[in-house]
Amino acid sequence: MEWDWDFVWQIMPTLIEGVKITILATVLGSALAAVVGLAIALLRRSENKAVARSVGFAAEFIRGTPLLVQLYFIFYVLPDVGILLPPMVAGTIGLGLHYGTYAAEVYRAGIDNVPRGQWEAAKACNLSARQTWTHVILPQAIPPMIPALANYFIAMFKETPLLSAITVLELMNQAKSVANTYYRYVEPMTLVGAFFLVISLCSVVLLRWLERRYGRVER
Amino acid sequence: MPAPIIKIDAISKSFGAFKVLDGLSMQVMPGEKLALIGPSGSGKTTILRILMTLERIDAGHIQIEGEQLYHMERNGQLLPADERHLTKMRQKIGMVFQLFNLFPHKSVLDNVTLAPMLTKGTPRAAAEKRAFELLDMVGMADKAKNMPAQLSGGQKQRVAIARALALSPKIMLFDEVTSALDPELVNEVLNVMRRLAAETDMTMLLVTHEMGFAHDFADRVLFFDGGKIVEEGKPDEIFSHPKQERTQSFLKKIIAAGHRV
Amino acid sequence: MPAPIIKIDAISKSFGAFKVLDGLSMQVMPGEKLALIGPSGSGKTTILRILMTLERIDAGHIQIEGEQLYHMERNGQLLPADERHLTKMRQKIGMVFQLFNLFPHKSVLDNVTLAPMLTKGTPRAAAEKRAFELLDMVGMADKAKNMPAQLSGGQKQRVAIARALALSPKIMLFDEVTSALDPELVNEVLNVMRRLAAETDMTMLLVTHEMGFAHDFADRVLFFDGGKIVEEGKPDEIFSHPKQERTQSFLKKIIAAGHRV
Amino acid sequence: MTAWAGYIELILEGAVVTIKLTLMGSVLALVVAFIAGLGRLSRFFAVRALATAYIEFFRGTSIFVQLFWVYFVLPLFGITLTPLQAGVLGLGLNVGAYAAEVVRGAVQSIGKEQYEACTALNLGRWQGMRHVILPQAFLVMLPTFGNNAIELLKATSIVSLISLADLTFQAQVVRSQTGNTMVPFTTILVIYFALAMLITWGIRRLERRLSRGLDGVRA
Amino acid sequence: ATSTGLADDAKLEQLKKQGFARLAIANEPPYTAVAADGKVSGAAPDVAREIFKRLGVPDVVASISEYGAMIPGLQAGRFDVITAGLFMKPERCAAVAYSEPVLCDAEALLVKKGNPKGFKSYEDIAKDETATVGAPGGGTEEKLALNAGVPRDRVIVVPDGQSGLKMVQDGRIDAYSLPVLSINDLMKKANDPNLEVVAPVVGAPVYCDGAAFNKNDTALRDAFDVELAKMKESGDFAKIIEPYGFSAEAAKSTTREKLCSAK
Ligand SMILES: Nc1ncnc2c1ncn2[C@@H]1O[C@H](COP(=O)(O)OP(=O)(O)OP(=O)(O)O)[C@@H](O)[C@H]1O
Ligand SMILES: Nc1ncnc2c1ncn2[C@@H]1O[C@H](COP(=O)(O)OP(=O)(O)OP(=O)(O)O)[C@@H](O)[C@H]1O
Ligand SMILES: [Mg+2]
Ligand SMILES: [Mg+2]
Repeated sequence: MEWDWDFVWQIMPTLIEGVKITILATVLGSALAAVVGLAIALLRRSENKAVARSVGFAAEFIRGTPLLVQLYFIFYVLPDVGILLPPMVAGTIGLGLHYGTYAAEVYRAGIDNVPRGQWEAAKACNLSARQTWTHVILPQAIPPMIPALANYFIAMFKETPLLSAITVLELMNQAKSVANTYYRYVEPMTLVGAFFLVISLCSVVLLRWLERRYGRVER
Repeated sequence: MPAPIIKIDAISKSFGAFKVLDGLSMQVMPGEKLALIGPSGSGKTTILRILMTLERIDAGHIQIEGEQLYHMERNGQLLPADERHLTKMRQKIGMVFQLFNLFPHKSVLDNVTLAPMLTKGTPRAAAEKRAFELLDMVGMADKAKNMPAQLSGGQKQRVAIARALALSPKIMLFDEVTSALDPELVNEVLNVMRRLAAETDMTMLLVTHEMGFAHDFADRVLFFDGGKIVEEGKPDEIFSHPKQERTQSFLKKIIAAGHRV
Repeated sequence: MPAPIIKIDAISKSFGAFKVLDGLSMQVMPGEKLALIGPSGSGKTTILRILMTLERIDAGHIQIEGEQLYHMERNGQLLPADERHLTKMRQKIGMVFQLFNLFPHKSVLDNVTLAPMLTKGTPRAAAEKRAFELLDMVGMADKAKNMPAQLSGGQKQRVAIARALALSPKIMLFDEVTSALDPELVNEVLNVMRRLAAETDMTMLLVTHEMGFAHDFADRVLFFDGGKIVEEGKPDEIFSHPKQERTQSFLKKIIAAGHRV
Repeated sequence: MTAWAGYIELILEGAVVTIKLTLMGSVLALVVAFIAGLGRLSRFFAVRALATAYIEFFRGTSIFVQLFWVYFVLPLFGITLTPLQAGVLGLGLNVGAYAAEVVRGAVQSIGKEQYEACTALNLGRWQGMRHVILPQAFLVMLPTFGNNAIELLKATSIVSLISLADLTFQAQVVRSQTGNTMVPFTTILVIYFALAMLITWGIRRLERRLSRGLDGVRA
Repeated sequence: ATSTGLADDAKLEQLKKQGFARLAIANEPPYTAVAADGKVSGAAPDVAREIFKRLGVPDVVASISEYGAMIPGLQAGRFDVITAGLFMKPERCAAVAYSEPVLCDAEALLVKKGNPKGFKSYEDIAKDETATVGAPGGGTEEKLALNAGVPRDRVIVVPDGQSGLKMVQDGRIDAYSLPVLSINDLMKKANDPNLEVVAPVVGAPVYCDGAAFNKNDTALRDAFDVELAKMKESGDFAKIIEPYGFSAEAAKSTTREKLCSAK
């Protein structure tokens, strides 16, 4: 089966439509994950043991089970209890929740990595809990997290093909539909791989930059 | 005789199964300069951390200027202190740490102004004016715009002292403030502290392994071992004529290791 | 007069743009005990690390027992040393580090036997026998089965000394072997080293801030500043009658900081 | 009314396939991770370049594309693998690329002073690596390896793409035969989570065993 | 075709020797089905099993595949034959070697009770600018809808029958299109009084599937055809497929040649 360049040019516009959806899903999913992650990280530190435990267990559960199955659940099972989400919304929620549990770990590590001496110095300076968080802890905790978060968002990008299971017309789904129409798999699938590789390689450059910019706090 | 500024009454503190302090009592007079010495693990740091409310006590009472530190009097009853009470009490106390604990993301000046501005609502201009005075006193005014990472250890520690002073506490706690410094940098910090001791009537508690400095600095020396005060007295007495055998052997070891008394 | 065991000839070393050593020359006689003192950053550690081949030199030559360290003679030409040549030369040199650098996943005994077994093919039984002798000498034989994490700093350092001795080097390098220790633990290590110095004819180079110990230990003291030898001589001369002003001011600072000379 | 017993059996068969894939994939990933991870630290440019290319390629393209390629495109070059082989190869190489970075990071995390102690004791490069660095680095790797294994477990859910009858696939079958979505998907979510917990537990035990008496090795 | 003929004979020999043939099936009753015990049934695999038995290949093993992955899998040598209700159409005839017709069926639409939007044909869906229709990706129905002028973004690719049914129930799509018998089977299982079947879809041709072989295996296909013809003759064919609801007469009344040249 040889490579057909004419075919490549013919299907390119369709695939680019898919790329747009893929990127949109990644951006929305990342934004949601960043928020969900912070919420989980803070709730797990809650004084209320019951809240901390159940949030912890839920996060572990989501992290320990496949995103694909979760997407099926959100899309096909939730309507039984009256929650009907459009595909893109269901997909964003799935990605956001799943990667939110990863982001929570990043937040946790970032907060834990602020040395104990900083909490103590804040106390010796008589800062309140709120002031300690906003002026001392978070400004030190967040910059080193940025590369790790970015890393997960790139991983999320590569998992967007799962959204095809819930009828989102992202890149992989477009490629499949093209392939099914013309019975040629090699070109569309190779192009999908190439798209992912190109975007990933670009994001590696971005990551390196983020690491240089934020990776290290000088103490 | 004036009332003691710090009154520690039979306090106990355990870490897990290990009892660090067991019914310790002591008093400190206003303006007194106190040195706490003793072998590693004897509980010196723990006492300072308890006074700074970085650790809670298991039993006993502490009064600062006659007011309970870990308890609140409400309708004649002693209740455990809440955060508001602690915040009020902490205004009287400042602490300088062995590892400086400067805020690495803030400039030297911001390190010093942060707490007055946030906790006392001091306007920026006033806070900065006072900060420059303090930085000047510790010889760091010219580095006000630097970040902590650009300072040497001795310089960091001097900034940390200025930061603690900015809140004008009545009591200052110093925990081995020179032991993380290169030998040549030790003196610049000790000089600042000598001056501080001479010029203010602040009450100061100092934990140190620098016996020579403890000698010059302190009005009174407490020798700790195993969470207990084994011996106390004027520096001359303790360093030249220790009565207890444990004090003698400790001082001998320290001297053998090359420290001057 | 015997030939020097170490002959350093006009070596230079830079880190980036910063020139630490600039044409330094010095010689050490077999069996000599040499103390290197001087302010922080003067290049003392760097010299030891160069001798241990942990850093490369930029220019100059070093001979150990008349053999080039960083160069190989091939057909009358001096070529840069390859890994095999360095391996051969390193057999003559051992080093003890400031932070011990024990292997944390190996027991005390295994730390000492590892290198002889791997590099010399010593059978386990023989290696362990020798290890016990050495551990006995540093007073650690009863802890042979312990893991390093279960030891105090002073004990770790004594094991590290035994480990370095296990390869029977002709030259031992010690870099501030007590400066990471609690003051009370310093002496147990210094005692081991005093005994070592008295009992063997090994050549020893010692970097230290413990002036008192340097005085007792060394046959000759080198005072470094800015990567140069500013003054050298017998310990009594250097410590009691330093000729150079820089030496005087350095010693004065050290004494002021509480170190005994 | 429905023959649930039979369907449960079907799902358990799927679980066996999932477990097989996870185990074999993990073994392959582990081997590849050490080869590529250490290769990336090699003195030789060619080895480094090869290892880097492998790692970046497999991390850069999506696992979907990789599986698809192994299964549908490799046969066109005359290499036909059974679905199980293709699944193991795809998953193992993909997760192996991530784990290789873990190996590299762990080896690099071992302090410079340990390397210097090796030099001072005149150990050769490989001797030092084998007896001093790797045993310490392995402990650092273990927890992340556990996470990688869970990622691999979750990734098996997409092998249905290449007609492997794993858990997710069997759940789909049950769903289309019974018309019930909730029951099969809930069942497999629980099974996936139990498997993930099993991995976590196993790694913890191993970690505890290996780090006995070693406190303070890991930062 | 002498040389390929030789190669093909070799293919049948090879199947006999290994004792089984590999089928690609879908998961779409009654065309193909997987029972609770994991046993493969359904009209298409049953016919194939019987014919292979007669050809001397005692068993078949089936792997379930997405429609879209079947033809690439066949080309990649993953399966020996597709028996999945993959309808014959000229483009497909160019991609694979079909047997004579086996299962024939018309198209149907699954809609909400009372057919609120009044769909009778794919054109009706095209005309209603808010209407969406679901269909299997790469299936006949997807193409019919697109050809009838339904824009791409209103043809939702649905992974499987149950998902399609669910999406109609949940109001995510207005209609779901599959062959009549498949829809009926879904309806039977769902047993949902709020749904209704529109069958057959007006203007959509009756399609027939055949067993699809690799283009290189025409001799195997020819051997398959011989046995198929015999079974159609003897009535064994009807005995297998009619219990599933398919009409043997429909399959007999047309030919591959006709179906592959239809436009
Ligand atoms: N957070 C803690 N958890 C458990 N044990 C602790 C903790 N803090 C201190 N300890 C233990 O309490 C004892 C007293 O500690 P403390 O730090 O007060 O001693 P110290 O006199 O300051 O010693 P040093 O001179 O080494 O600083 C020690 O044995 C120490 O191990
Ligand atoms: N790896 C390195 N990279 C850059 N600069 C270095 C490095 N190692 C040492 N230096 C610099 O070289 C100079 C000499 O360092 P060296 O460690 O030899 O000093 P030293 O005399 O041992 O000081 P100290 O008493 O503090 O140990 C210092 O200014 C140091 O900052
Ligand atoms: Mg202490
Ligand atoms: Mg040094």
